[in-house]
Amino acid sequence: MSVSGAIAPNIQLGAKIKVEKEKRKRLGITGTISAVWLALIGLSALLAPWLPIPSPKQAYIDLVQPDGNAPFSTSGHVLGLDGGGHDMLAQTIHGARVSLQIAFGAVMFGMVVGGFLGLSAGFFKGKVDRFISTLFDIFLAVPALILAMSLVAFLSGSSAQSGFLSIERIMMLALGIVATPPLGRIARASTLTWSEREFVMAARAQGAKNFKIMFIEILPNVLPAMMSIALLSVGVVVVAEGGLSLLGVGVNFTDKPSWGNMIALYAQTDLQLHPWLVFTPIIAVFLTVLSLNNLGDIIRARFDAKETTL
Amino acid sequence: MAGTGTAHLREPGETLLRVENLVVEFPVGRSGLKVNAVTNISLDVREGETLGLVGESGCGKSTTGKAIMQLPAPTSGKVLFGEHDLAALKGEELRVMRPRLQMIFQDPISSLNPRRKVEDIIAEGLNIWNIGTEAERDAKVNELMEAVGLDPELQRGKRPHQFSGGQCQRISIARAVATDPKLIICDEPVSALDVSVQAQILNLLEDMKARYGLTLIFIAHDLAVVKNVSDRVVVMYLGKMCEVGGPDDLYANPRHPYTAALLSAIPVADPSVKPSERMTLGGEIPSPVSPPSGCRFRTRCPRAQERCASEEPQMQQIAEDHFVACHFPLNPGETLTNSTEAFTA
Amino acid sequence: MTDTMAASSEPLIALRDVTTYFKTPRGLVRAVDGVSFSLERGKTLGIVGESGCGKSVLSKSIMGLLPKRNVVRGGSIKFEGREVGQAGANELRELWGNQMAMVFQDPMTALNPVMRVGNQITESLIHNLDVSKDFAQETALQLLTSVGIPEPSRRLRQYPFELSGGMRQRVMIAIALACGPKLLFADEPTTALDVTVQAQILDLLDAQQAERFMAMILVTHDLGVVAGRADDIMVMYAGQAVEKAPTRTLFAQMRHPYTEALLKSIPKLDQASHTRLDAIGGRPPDLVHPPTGCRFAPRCPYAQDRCLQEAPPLVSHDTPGHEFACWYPVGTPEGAEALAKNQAAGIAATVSGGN
Amino acid sequence: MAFLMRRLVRVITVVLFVTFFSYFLLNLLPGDPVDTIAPFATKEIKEAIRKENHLDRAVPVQYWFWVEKFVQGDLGYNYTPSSKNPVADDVKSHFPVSVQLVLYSILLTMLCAIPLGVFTAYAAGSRLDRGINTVLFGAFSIPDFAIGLLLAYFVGVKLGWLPNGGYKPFGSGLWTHARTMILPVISLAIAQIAGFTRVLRSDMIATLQEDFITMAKSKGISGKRVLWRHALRPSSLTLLTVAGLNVGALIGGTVVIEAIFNLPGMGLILTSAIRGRQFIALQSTVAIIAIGYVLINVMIDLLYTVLDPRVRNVS
Repeated sequence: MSVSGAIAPNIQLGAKIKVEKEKRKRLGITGTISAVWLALIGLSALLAPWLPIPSPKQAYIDLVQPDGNAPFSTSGHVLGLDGGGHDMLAQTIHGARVSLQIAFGAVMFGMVVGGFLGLSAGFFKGKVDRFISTLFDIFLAVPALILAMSLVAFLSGSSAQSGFLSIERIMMLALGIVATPPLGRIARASTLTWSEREFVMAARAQGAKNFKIMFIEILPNVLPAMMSIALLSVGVVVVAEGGLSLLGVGVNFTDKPSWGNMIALYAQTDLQLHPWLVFTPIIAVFLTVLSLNNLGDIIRARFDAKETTL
Repeated sequence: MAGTGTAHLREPGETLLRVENLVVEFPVGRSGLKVNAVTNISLDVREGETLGLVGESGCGKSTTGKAIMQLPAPTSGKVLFGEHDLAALKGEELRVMRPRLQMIFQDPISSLNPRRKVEDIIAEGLNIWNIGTEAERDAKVNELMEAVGLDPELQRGKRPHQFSGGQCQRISIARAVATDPKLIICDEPVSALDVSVQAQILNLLEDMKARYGLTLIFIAHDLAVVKNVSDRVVVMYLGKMCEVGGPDDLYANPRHPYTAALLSAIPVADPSVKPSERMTLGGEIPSPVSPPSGCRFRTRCPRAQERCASEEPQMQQIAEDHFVACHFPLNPGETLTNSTEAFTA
Repeated sequence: MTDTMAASSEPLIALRDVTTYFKTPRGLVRAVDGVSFSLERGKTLGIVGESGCGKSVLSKSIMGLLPKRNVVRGGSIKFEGREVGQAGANELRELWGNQMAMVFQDPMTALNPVMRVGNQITESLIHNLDVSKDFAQETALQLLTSVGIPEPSRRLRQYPFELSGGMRQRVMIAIALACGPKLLFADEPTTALDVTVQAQILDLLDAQQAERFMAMILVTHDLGVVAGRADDIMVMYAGQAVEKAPTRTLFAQMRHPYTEALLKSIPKLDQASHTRLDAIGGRPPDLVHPPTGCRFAPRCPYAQDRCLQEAPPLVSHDTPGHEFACWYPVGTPEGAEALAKNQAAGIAATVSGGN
Repeated sequence: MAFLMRRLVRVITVVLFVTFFSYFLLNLLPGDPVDTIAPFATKEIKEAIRKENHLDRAVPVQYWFWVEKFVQGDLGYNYTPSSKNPVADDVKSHFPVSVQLVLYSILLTMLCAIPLGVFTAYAAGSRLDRGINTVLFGAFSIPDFAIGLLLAYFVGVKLGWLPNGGYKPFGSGLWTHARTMILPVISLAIAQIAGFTRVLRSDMIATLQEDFITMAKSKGISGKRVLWRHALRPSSLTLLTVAGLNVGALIGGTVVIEAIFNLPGMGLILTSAIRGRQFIALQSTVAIIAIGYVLINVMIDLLYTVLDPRVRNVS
């Protein structure tokens, strides 16, 4: 999967399957495992500096063989060391910190901006809708990863001197901008169907103001659809960060490890001899994306987010 | 039918609501064509009266109801409510009028917000207008729930999906009554319900009307239902009025061919009435994008003459409190003969 | 379906104790729970009931059109003497189209939106009767003409969305009639239509039935629709038949309190306006846990203790062919006594109040 | 057809907006754009570059000149300390590689996803369906580059069956060409197959519950005909919408996969333009990709109108 397109296929999954999938009250086994994994990885990322793990910059160079081979598992280094003697567990956890920070930041940005724009477009229709939809179309006319790449390039170019934005913030902003149109379109489509409902007319007949109708009546109904897509988008951004790193755009490994730049670096240097180094961050990405997709599916099934057919 | 005119309107002083020459048009995509949903409808309601609006789908009855509510505002025409012309009001001026007119919708599911509790739904108007203290509002919600036959203790905190269709309509009625409106527009409030529940809701509406001193506009496609609740009935066809009158006279002696055809098409729960012997109207309702000239019913009317195509019939009085817009109205007691000529006309 | 006529010929279709249950997470939904009837060629059976009473499920169940998963079917269905109650799709496919056919409720959803009307009519001809394309085309044209569609040759090339609701329903009837079925199920064929169009469609069904000497099962919620058109009527409530009789008998001497209540709760044209309606209180039971006794008892103005404990069987009493399932039937001394007793006790079940 | 014309007009406006917007961004960069493009160059060369790209004019004028050149096939230059290469030359040689990659992937996706989707919908709820679904759900969650790296390691390095990098054109023999394309195409297609199958499956399941399917069955036609003639076409409409949105993902994926398998495609031009801060080259390349992307979407719209008669007449 990769950037925005991946959002689309999942939209309908499970949504219409009513044969056996009655609304599940609880998460189920897979849902629980997903939630546990996300909690685990999220918490360790959040608490990384205080966890009893070595700093990712710490190089146990004496443990690395003269031929550049690092032992896979040594006491105290559960996931082994890389060629530079860095502890892989520490790398992965600190990598999660960077990758997840970017992903959540970007999706938050997309949710807020896209949600607001989509809600406005779907609610006011007419000119407002045409303007906002065209804006979305413009951003959607460039494949997401390429848009992200160009945005990162422009943004890092413009903040090169000022240093106002760190590379993580730039990534967050760039990927956030990329995530905005798809989330906005979901919000718009969902708002369009919900504002057709008669309770909206009833609220208006009661004398409710637009603001109240938008945020009290419609938003709570639109949110579940957006939430499930947002969860998918977090996964998509995690993957996008990886993809950008592989293209040489993004956070620098020597500054801070991220899942993306770990994959990119080890894929270049260690794929043939120490594939485990490549697979460790890949597995982390995979499990995280899998869990996010699974939870997204569960939310969607529960709220029957059929109206998000775009 | 398909006629215009205001002959049937009563003195302005007598009525609570007076609608004059209401027109509602919608554009068809960007083609420049327009749907003539409602063309020159005039009607009025006295205080405490129930006005029935009846017709088949596409006759503009619901659109008329919504246009009175200014949801959305009509293309042209006057909606006089008290001394205000609602159609001329904008923004805040219109908004303050809102609590005095309310609406009950057809679809019990769609008309309640699934994510809100029943108590919040009913209290919405009270909260918006800040009526009373919190305790008073609470008490009002309890009172309303009891009035519509719901148990406030058990059901206040539930959400709409936990209720049946009939119960949802009860909630809608409670919500509509909450702000003490003068007028309630009921837009097909029972057509989504089963017959046994339909009777419950119709009885409830009568009770509520008496209890809260309401005036109703009752929109439905079911003639028998409309007759049951109304003091005056307007029959509509393709965006125009056909016939206006008191229900007993209008149903006993329909003067407009369309009303007669409509009445004869209703299946009667009596095996001795043979359906084959009754008059069946041919064809279907023409497109409201290009309605027929003159009388809009002429393409299906067994009595249509050349004059019907060229000249639009005006609303004229034909008996006491009985008005018809037709060049060749039926005589009292006269029945329509089955004619297939109109089918192809 | 009546005993008097059974002697003349073998029934076209005979059901005995047919059940259809749906497995859901909440439990087994007893949508159809023990229905029996038989029907001869050329006759019309009206099945009447409110939504959720199992009337629509019944016709799909007889046709074998329900999905296999999570559906439990029981009882015997004999079509021309052949047992098809448990037949699989392959066996039923021989019957579908040329023996029995169905007209669905909503012509909007029952026609394939992306297929031309003509192809939808001809395909069953081509695949069931193995006729040539040209012949099928010619037959389709005749069918459209016979169901009263103007400009039939143009309509053949159109898509369903280009037709009005009434036209779509006519097309659906043409499809159902294409292979000359012996039995036609019409499942609420006019519910989605306007009254004036409804009358046209019902007349059309009547005419076609007479012309082809078909048997027809007309499913509806409206007693008025079947009153003038069905030979026999079966009233269903909560998955069961509560009363069954020749049409005239049923209307002349209603025995089951539900049938009576159903008729009385409908506003009538000849009543003066503001006539208070006799509403049935409450609502239909949950079919996962139906009441133990008579299923209508909790809402019935005649109900006594016995009704709550013991389910009455559907049997004929004084009039042959008139069956009903009630301990205290309407219009009998027992019934009148039970009603009087309840009224005296102030248990008026026909209230307009809360459900 | 009017619908399509409107669509086309909209597409052109959108592309113009996109390019203008990116041009505008370029000018928002602090400092002299020429310094960014060619920091190594002498004053004279910088002036020449400025003239060549009309960077001394107002932004809209610059943009107009760029559009004028672009439609004539002049995509600007890549400036290096030693030379300046026309971007158009690179595009000419690299474009076919990316197009092949995208086309093969779409082909493979459709070949696998349609039968799989129809089958799993038909057998919905069965053990086999659930098994396939679980595998697909997993496959859907693996990033395309991860599949690429896994394949490169296991098939390319461990087994040594196929080259784990490099490109041979079609002209050098079918098998030689295919050997270099198999792994990249599979890497791109797996997630697409998973996504499409699941969309088609859930849509088919929904369609199979529609009245018109029951109606078709009740006509007595064969189950196969019901499935393929009646259910597939209405179900494939969502698939098309999704396909349109997914082309973007596919193109993005192509760029990454090209980097992993060392394929000389558009991705290579893009990355080198970004690394070398060649903003004009970047602008042109992005414009080409956007146009390609948007054109594919127009084609999908066209297909949509073929499959769904309702769209044709609703104007």
